[in-house]
This record gives sequence, C-alpha cells and structure tokens, in this order.
Amino acid sequence: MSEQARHENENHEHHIVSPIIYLAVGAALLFGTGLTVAVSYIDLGVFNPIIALGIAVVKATLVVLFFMHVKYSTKLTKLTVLAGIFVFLALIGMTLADYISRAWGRW
Amino acid sequence: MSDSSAVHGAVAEVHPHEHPSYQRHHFETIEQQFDTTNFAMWLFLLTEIMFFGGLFTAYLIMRNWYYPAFVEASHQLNVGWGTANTAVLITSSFTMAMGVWNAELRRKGGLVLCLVLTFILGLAFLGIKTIEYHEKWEKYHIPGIRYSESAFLNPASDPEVHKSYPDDKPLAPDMAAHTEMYFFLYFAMTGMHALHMIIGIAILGFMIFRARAGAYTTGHVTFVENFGLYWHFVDIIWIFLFPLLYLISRHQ
Amino acid sequence: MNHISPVLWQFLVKWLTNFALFPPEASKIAPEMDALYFFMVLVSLVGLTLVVLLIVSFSILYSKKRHPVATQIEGSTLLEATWTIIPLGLFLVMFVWGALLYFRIYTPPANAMNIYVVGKQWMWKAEHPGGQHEINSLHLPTGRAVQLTLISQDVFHSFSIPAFRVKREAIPGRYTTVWFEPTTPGTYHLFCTQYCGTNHSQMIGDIVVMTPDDFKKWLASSTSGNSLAQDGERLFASLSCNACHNPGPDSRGPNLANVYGSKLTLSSGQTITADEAYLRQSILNPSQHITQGYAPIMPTYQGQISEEGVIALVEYLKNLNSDYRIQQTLNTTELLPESEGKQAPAGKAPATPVRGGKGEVKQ
Amino acid sequence: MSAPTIVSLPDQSTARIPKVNFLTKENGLLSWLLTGDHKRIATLYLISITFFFFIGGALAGLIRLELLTPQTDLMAADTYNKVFTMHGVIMVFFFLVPSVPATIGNFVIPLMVGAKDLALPKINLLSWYLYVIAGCMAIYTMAAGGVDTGWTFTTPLSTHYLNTHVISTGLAIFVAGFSSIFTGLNFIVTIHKMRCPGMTWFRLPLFVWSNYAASILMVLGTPVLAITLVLVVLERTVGIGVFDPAKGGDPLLFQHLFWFYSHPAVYIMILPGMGVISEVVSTFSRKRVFGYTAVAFSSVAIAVFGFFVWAHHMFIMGISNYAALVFSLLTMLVAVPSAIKIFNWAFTLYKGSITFETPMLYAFGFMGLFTIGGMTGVFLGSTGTDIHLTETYFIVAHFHFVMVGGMLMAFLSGIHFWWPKWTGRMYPEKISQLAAVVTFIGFNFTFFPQFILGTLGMPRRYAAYPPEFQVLNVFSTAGASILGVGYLLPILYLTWSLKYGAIAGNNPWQATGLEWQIQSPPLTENFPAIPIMDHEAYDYEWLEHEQQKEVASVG
Repeated sequence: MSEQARHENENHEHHIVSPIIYLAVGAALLFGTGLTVAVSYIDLGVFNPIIALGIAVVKATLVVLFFMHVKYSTKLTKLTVLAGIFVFLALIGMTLADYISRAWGRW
Repeated sequence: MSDSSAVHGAVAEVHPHEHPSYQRHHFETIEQQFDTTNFAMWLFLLTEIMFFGGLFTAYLIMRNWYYPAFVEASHQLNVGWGTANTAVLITSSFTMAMGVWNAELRRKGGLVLCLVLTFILGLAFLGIKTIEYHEKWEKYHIPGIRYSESAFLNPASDPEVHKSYPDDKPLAPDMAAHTEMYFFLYFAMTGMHALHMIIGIAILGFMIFRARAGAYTTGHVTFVENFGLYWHFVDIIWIFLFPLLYLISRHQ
Repeated sequence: MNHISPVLWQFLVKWLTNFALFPPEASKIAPEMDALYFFMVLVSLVGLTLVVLLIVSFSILYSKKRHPVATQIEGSTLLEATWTIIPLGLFLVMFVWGALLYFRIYTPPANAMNIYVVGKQWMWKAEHPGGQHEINSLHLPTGRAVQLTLISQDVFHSFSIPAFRVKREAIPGRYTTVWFEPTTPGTYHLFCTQYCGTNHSQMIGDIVVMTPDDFKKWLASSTSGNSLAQDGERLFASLSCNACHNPGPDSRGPNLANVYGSKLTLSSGQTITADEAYLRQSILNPSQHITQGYAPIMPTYQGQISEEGVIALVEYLKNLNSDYRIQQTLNTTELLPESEGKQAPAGKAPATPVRGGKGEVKQ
Repeated sequence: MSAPTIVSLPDQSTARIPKVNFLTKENGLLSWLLTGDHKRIATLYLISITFFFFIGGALAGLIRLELLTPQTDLMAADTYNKVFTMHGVIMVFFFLVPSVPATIGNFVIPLMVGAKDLALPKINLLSWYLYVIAGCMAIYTMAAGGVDTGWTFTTPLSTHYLNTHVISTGLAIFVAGFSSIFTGLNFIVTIHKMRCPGMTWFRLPLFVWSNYAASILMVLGTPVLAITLVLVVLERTVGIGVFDPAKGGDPLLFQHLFWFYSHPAVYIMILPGMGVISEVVSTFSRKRVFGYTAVAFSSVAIAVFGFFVWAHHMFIMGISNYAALVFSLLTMLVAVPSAIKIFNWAFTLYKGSITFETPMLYAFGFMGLFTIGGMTGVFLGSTGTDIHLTETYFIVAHFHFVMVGGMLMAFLSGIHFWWPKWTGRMYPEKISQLAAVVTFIGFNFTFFPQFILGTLGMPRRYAAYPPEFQVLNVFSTAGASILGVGYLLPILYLTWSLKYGAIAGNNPWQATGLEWQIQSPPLTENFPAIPIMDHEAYDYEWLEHEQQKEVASVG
C-alpha cells in the first residue's frame, strides 16, 4: 500500500453511524416524499419540475451522504461520486445543448 | 506475508498479523481489501449511473418535444401507488442501512431481521409495481404490444382519470400517438429499475441464508456494506424516476 | 506477368496523365475550402518533417555507438510550453477558419434558388421549383446561389458533391439545407456518402453545371407542365386544406397567405418563424405548434402524403402571397378529379408522374 | 545490423528458465480456465485477441480484394457490406478496445505497481469469459449470415431497414462492453489501492498512467453504449420509436448516445498504446521520459476532454451549428495533449544512448504514423474541412493511421518488448526487425493512397466506385498484401521462439520497471517479497547502481 493509501485509511477506520442518524435520515426522506407529492399538485408553472427535482436531489444527497456513508468516507470516494455526477451531467447537458441551440437563428 | 510487517510496522501494531480467513491472498491487510472492494463497488455504481444516463437523456428530450402528450400520459399513472412504492423503497433503504449497522456491531439476530425486512419490502415494491403494470395492461398502455390511444383522443372514455383531471383536453391524433413514447420510456426506465431490484432481491435471499450461518458477523462486513451501496443506489434511481414520471405534470 | 503488366501499365499511364490530388474546383466555396485544406497540409508537413527530423537526427547523434552513456534530463518547461502553445495556436487558427467556412456553407443566402432533394433507398430525386423532376442527376446554372433543401424518405443519406466541397446529410423527418454557387460548367460526381444499405454504392449521379442560357433551355425543355407550386395547389385543394385554411371570417384554421417567413405566436406563447421546416412539421404533426387562437383540430397527414407531396405543399405555401389565390383553389376544387392527392401513394408525387431516368434526356 | 545493443542475456550454456513460474505452477486445462492469476488471464486474452485479429484481418483482405476493381465482381454489394461491417465490429470491439489493456496491461500493471495480482482476480477472469461469450456471439452472427449495418449501427437503417442479424451483433457488443468495463474497473482499483510501499503516483511508469486514463473512459463511457444497444434491440423487437422518425423519435439521439461512447472509445484504444511507447522509447534510449509529468497529465487530459468532443462525428448530420462550434473547439483542445506527447518522446531521444531493437523500430513507426493520423484528425475536427472530407476514404485513412499505424504498432512494440518477460525467451531479433520494416512499408502503401482517394471524394463503404479511382485502390490493395506478410511474420517467429528462443534472463533490456527486477516468466505471486519502491521511474542510474551492488556481492 502506498503512503497515500495508508493515509486515507487512517481517517477511514470504519466509522459506525449511529442508528439515530439513520432514523432521522429515513424520516427526512419520507417527509421529502410527502412534500414533493403535495407540492406537485400546486400549480407553480415552470417551478414545478424544478422543485420536484430539487427535492429529489436533496433526498438523493441524504442517501449518498448517510446511508452510503460518503460523509464518513475517504476523499477518493467523494471524488468518485463527484466524477460520476459530472460525466452524467456532461452527457445530458451537452446533448440537450445541441437540441436547444438547433433552433437558434431560426426564430 | 511476514515481509509486509516490516513495511507496515505502524499498521501491524494496530492489527496483529493473524490474517482472518476471509482475507484474499493478494491483499496485505484486511483494510486494504475492504477499501479496494468498496472502491470497486463505487466504480461499478458509476457505470450504473451512466447506464441510466442514456435513458434520462432520451426522456428529457422527448418530454420537451411532446409536452402535452407526456403530461396527459403521466396522468394515467397512479400517484397513490407511486408514493406508496417510494415510501416502501425508502424504508427498505433504511432497514438495509440498519442491517449494515448490525453487521458492523456483529449482531447476528439484528442483521438477519434487517435483511429479512429489506427482502420483504423489496418484494412489496415489486408487488406494487406489478399491480401498476397490470393496470397498464388492462388499459391498453403497453407500447408496441398492446396499445390504444383512445384515452387521450377522448379523455371521457376513461372516467376514473378524467374525474381527477377534468382539464385534460382531447389530444390531437398526432400528439396522442406520442403518448406511446411516454409509456415506452416509462416501461424502459421502471423496467430497468425493476430488473435491478430483482437482482438485488436475489442477492438478498442469498445473504439472509449466509447471515443466519453467521457469515457477516465476524467483522467482515464488506459484502453487506457493498450490497448496501447497491441497494441505496437503486433507491436513488427511484427517487429521481418518481418525480420525473409521476409528479412533474400533476398540477396541470 | 506478361498477362498482367500491360493492364497495369495502362492504368499507370492513364492515372499519371490524369493524376490529381484534389477534385476540380467547381464552386465559389471550393477554392476557399482548398486554401484551408492546403494550409492544413502545409502545417502537417512541417510538423511531420520536424518530428521525423528530430527522430532521425537524434537517432544518429545519440546512437549507442556515438553516445554510449545517456545524459539524464528531467525535462524543460520552456520547451514543453513551446510545443503546447504553438500547436494550440495553429489548431485554433484552423478552428476559426474552419468555423467561418462551416457557417457560410450551412447558412444559405436569402436570394438563393431553392431546389428540393429527396433521398431514398437508393436514388436521389431533385425537384426544381419550376416542376422539373430529376432522378440521380441535378442540373444547375453557373453564377447563381443554389440552396438545396434535403430530406430523406427512409434512412440517413448524404448528398455529397466533391467538386463543390459540400456535403449534407439527408435526414428522415427533417429538412436540412446546404448552398453553393457553381462556377464552372461541366459534369461532376454526386455521391451518397452515408452508408444506407445494400446498394449504397449505386446511389450516385451526375451534377451537370451549365451556363445560365443553357440552363434556361434545359428548364424549358424538361418542364412537366406544372410548377411545383401548382402541384402543391392541386394537392392543397384535393386534400381540402382550404376548407379550414381560408380567409373567411369564421375559418377554423389560420389563413395561410403570406405565412411563409412571418413570425407566428404559438398557443404556448412562443414565437416562431414559419420556415420550410415549420410548414412541414405543421402538416405532419400539426398539434406540436398550434397558432395562438386556434384549436388543435387539424388531422395529421403523417403517412398520407409522400415527401414529394409535402414539398409541393410547402412550395405552394411559400408562394402564396394573396388571399385571392386561396379563394381560387376554393372555387376550382370541384373541378378537380376526386382521386388526386387523396390516394397519393407513398413515394409518388401526386398529379405529376415522376419521370424515369434523367429528366432532360427524353425531350 | 551490427549496431551495438543493450540486450544482455545470461550465459546461454548455463541459463535455465526458472522451474517455478506462473506458466508451470499448475497444469491442466482447468488450472487455466479457473485461474485468478492476471498473467494467465492475460495469456488467455492474448490468444483469443490474436484469433479475432486474424479473422478481422482476413475480412480486411477480402475488402481490399473487392476494391481492386471498380465493379462489384468478387462479391455482391450486400456481401461486401457484411464483410466491412464484420471487419469493423471485430476489429473495434474484439481487437482494438481490449488489445493493449487486456493483454499487456493485464500482464504488467500489477507487476509495475508492485502488487501480487489485480485487485479483483475473479472479476478479471469474468471479464475474459464475457469476452469469449461475446466473441462466440459475433462468430455465430457471421456464421448465420452476418450483419450489414456498418459498425456504427446508424438508425433507422439498423432498426427498420435491414433484415440481418443486428440483434445478435448488438448483444455481442453489449457483452463485450461489460468485459471492457470490468477490465477498466479492475485497473482503476488496482492502481489506486494496490501500489507497493514507496510507489507514489509520480513514480508510476507512464504505461500505468495511460492505462488509468483509458480505464476511466471504459468505466464511464461503455454503459452508455450498452443502453443504446438495448434501445436498438428493443426498437427492432418491440418497435418503441425513440430513434424512429416515423414515430416521432429522433435518429440523431442515437448518434449522440452512440458517439458518447464511441468517440472516447478511440482514446480507450490509443491511450494504452501511448503508454507502451513511453516505456519503449525510454528503455531503448536509456533515458527518463522527457517531461514525465507533462506526459502523465496529458493522458489524463485526453481522458477528460475525450468526453466532450463526441459530436464532431455529426457535423454534417444536422446538429445545431452552434453545438458544432463548441465541439470543434474542444476537439482542437484534445489534439494538443497528443502533440505534447509526440514531442516529449522525440526529445526523450535527445542525449540518450539509443539502440534499435524491434520494439524501438515499432515505436518509431508509431511516432511517424501517429503524427500523420493525429494531424489528419485535425482536418476532420475543423468544421469547414470536415464537410468535404468526412464520410470519404480520407476518414478511413485517418483512423487507420491512428488505429493500425498507431495502436497496432504500439501493440506489436509492446508484445516484443514484454515477450521475454512473458515467456522467458527472446524472439529472433533480425527477422523481427525485418517484420517491423515490412509492416511500416506495407502500411504506408496501403493507407496513404486512401488520403488522396478521400480528398478526391471517394466515399467510404462503396462496393463499387468510379473507374478513375482504380489506380490508387490498386496501390492500396498491393500495400495490404505486404502488410499481411508483416502481420503473419510475428505470429510465426513468436511461436517458434516459445521453444527455440534464447533464454532471456530477468532483465534483457536492462529496463528499470519493477517487472524487470524479477524472474522471467514471473512467479504466480509475482514478487517473492513485496517490493519497496525507493527510486523514481526510469531511474537508470539506480539500476546501474543495483547491478554493481549485485556484482560486488556475488564477487
């Protein structure tokens, strides 16, 4: 193992998350689900999808940070997660950029 | 393996060098093995993100193009079942997280209980999904196989949905034809998700069997932990599928 | 050997006498494209020479024989910066230069003569606004900007004229455009360059560039009697489009006179310019863009009109400048035989029989 | 050639191949089929990849023969279409993508980082099995009548207008894709977590860096291809319409998703090759790679930028002009790291002490041909010239210069370079130098005329062509037969050398990598004791010092 890897190990050491946190996160997720369903029936125009996806992002972040222990993980794991999100957004963003700009100059 | 203790004096002090049986020969320490498999699992989840990425892209583009069709087609989904399923899946994620916790504390009974609960909740999710799919079958909303646009050409023909969404106007025929695209993407995305659930449940069954034999409560939690990552990932996919497919057109 | 060599010899002589490194330059853009091409070739040659020179001279100077012990060198930030920045600069020049050409080739001028091209497995059909139809050939005048509006009836095709240095994919379901200005009379290759199935390599034809006078003569001699717009007018009437799209006060559809090129406000609040693509979409997928104030009641004509039919309709609408013309179609509707247009089979332009072979030869 | 050489072999009269090594440790077919040893899996991969290379090569020969004359006389147009499709599918997915990583990478990466094995040996074996399953499906497709979509599977042609075996090919590529994902995943994990003490990131050999970069692309790009192929299969079976314009879908969406993988795939193919060249150039000029850090980071830069350039395959397909602009600019940026690498390799020679063994000859070939291939890539990345040159033989010539002139040269260079480590025996030097030269000449003869053909406008994938293009096509076909000889020679003399080659000893090239400090062929567990890396990569002074120490201690 390299020094770096060993160093990473030291702050890793199997952080055991307390069940109270799990319970709180689980409750927050259920609350988020209820909230997003409730909000979806209110007409907010363009903000409906934005809010729905915003809540989804918050929920997903909670799952990633606590259930998946990323909050207590090494920098490498955090970087891996970010890299995945980055390339995912690149795929969607750059493809959509083509579709959106196709009509430019035509109206 | 004694050679490594010279290099890893510091580590060796903390973890005396008797290798547990579950340590694979090419790793020096059990921490290295855990880190490695954990990292590998994360990389695998990255490929899964990109796998779903193609479907999300297709969904976003098609929804932009055929907005009215997607709005009315999504009204055909049952929010009640969808919400219930989200709750079921989130709860199963919670029980899975508790399972990992129990494994870490080497509590065999707790672990088995949590895994069984997760297993049951996973089956419940699939059960509800089956009910929903069956509903689609009854309503002729299986794209390519059993499909009818009548509910969109004439919303009144589907009184149940029409009652909840009285504002739904009949779609023009060309737009109604594109509702099939919505249902295709619905089945592709939820189907791919359900496939992941089925695989997960199969592995869970195997794990319950092994956990009862005490395989995961000896301090070696890698497998449980990595499976937990997978299960939570499948949960996250659903967290995004639920609003995208069910919710974002409810207000209309 | 005796058998083969005369054949090879013949080849070589023929080739050496006609040897070319690039195709003839027959359009206005071609010399400009070649200028960029040769600039790139020059840069490549310089770069390649540099690399080969470095490798060869170092190999000679520092071979083990001459230089038995290597001198360890870590690197040189200055040198590395040099060969980062110089290629980057050159590439950016190529990028800007290329982009300028790209935008020119794909942005047709307003006064260009428009010719429609339909690609299908495995032939090219060209439709001149005057109603001349051609298959696997395209007649063009010199000195005039020509815009091609391309569409495919089945799979991706690609309309390539190497002598003009232009190429554009013909896509199913969408118009694409390209333009050029032919400069030199002659006959040039037309290729389909996007792989399109079994007879991909047979999807070729001739681009015949003529002087404006010859072209006029050709137009006159190969007319089918009806202009494209007239074909469209008949189709418009026979499909009863005018039942809704008329200037009457209680018409159910928007009046279409002067609609082409105008800015429309859609029911979604968007504004959109009515171009060929918009007109085509509105015929085939009418409910996707509903003009403000109208209900989405128009039936779709997807699968009922061939691409040629749609082109005729679009051309008719483009030339529709007054309400009077619509009124006229309204009056002439009864005069037309019921069958026309309504059962226009896919692949056949209604009202105008497609001429087989090269349109111009038969007159 | 009587040029001095660095080859230092042990005394042949006393030297023996070590009795215990990874090849002899266990015997029997099962010990190979169930092995977890990365070196054995690499060997399995080498055999299967060579098999597919020769199938693909035979198909290439058929293509060139058909193009000898302008008419479709050797085979009918649809047969020709099947032949070039299968050539593309096999060469891209069954040879180029796994070539260097799965064989050489698999063999040397654990050795280079000082590990006993890849991090996940079972996954590594699984990856080989997936490759074999996919390969069987591809062969089934060929036997059942082939497929004629072109390796790009353009919709709606592949979904609605062809009646050949699109589904089995699609699934074959799907499975092969997972094989590639698992290889890449394994490499990343190994490089992160399995480095030996003292092996910091900047002490890693550049081969490891470039494979790391390629692995990132494999892990993140391949799944998108997988889902795209699933959609194509569903489109054919159920008719779902996402890519079908008649049902309101968009065939360009397929192009986006397909090239999101297939452009990075180009870098998956070339980056490991670049790694081989770094090793070889350094070893045979006895010098540290000029600007190690720049070369290392240029690999990563290629991997990162590689994700943002895919739409340059679609400039004329009706994407937005503005999107084309952005993608073209990014394409120009991704070309720069390659230029950096070329110049850094050239300057590695500066003040070196150069010898010209076979791997070095192949590496020189790589540098020349890759320069041409890379520069012509800029022709195609610039939006303007792309209009004229794309979809012609220019593009065929371009990617063959990069893939065959670049990647295959690198692959052969690497095979020769590590052959002594792999088998414990040397290949015959003279004939292999001849093979390298023959390959280089044959290659240029084959593909250079295609640049001119392309500029003249000859479209790719034409079974028949206008007669004025014939002379250049005859040149090309003649060159292909020379090239064929160049590729047959290595397989003959390498097989010969398995039994009759000179005993190589631990370090015939006197190279510095950790893999050269152990016996050849290595032990199953690679290192008798976990090594400790106490010097920089390519530290030839350290090596000399060590050797002196050894001589002293023996003396």
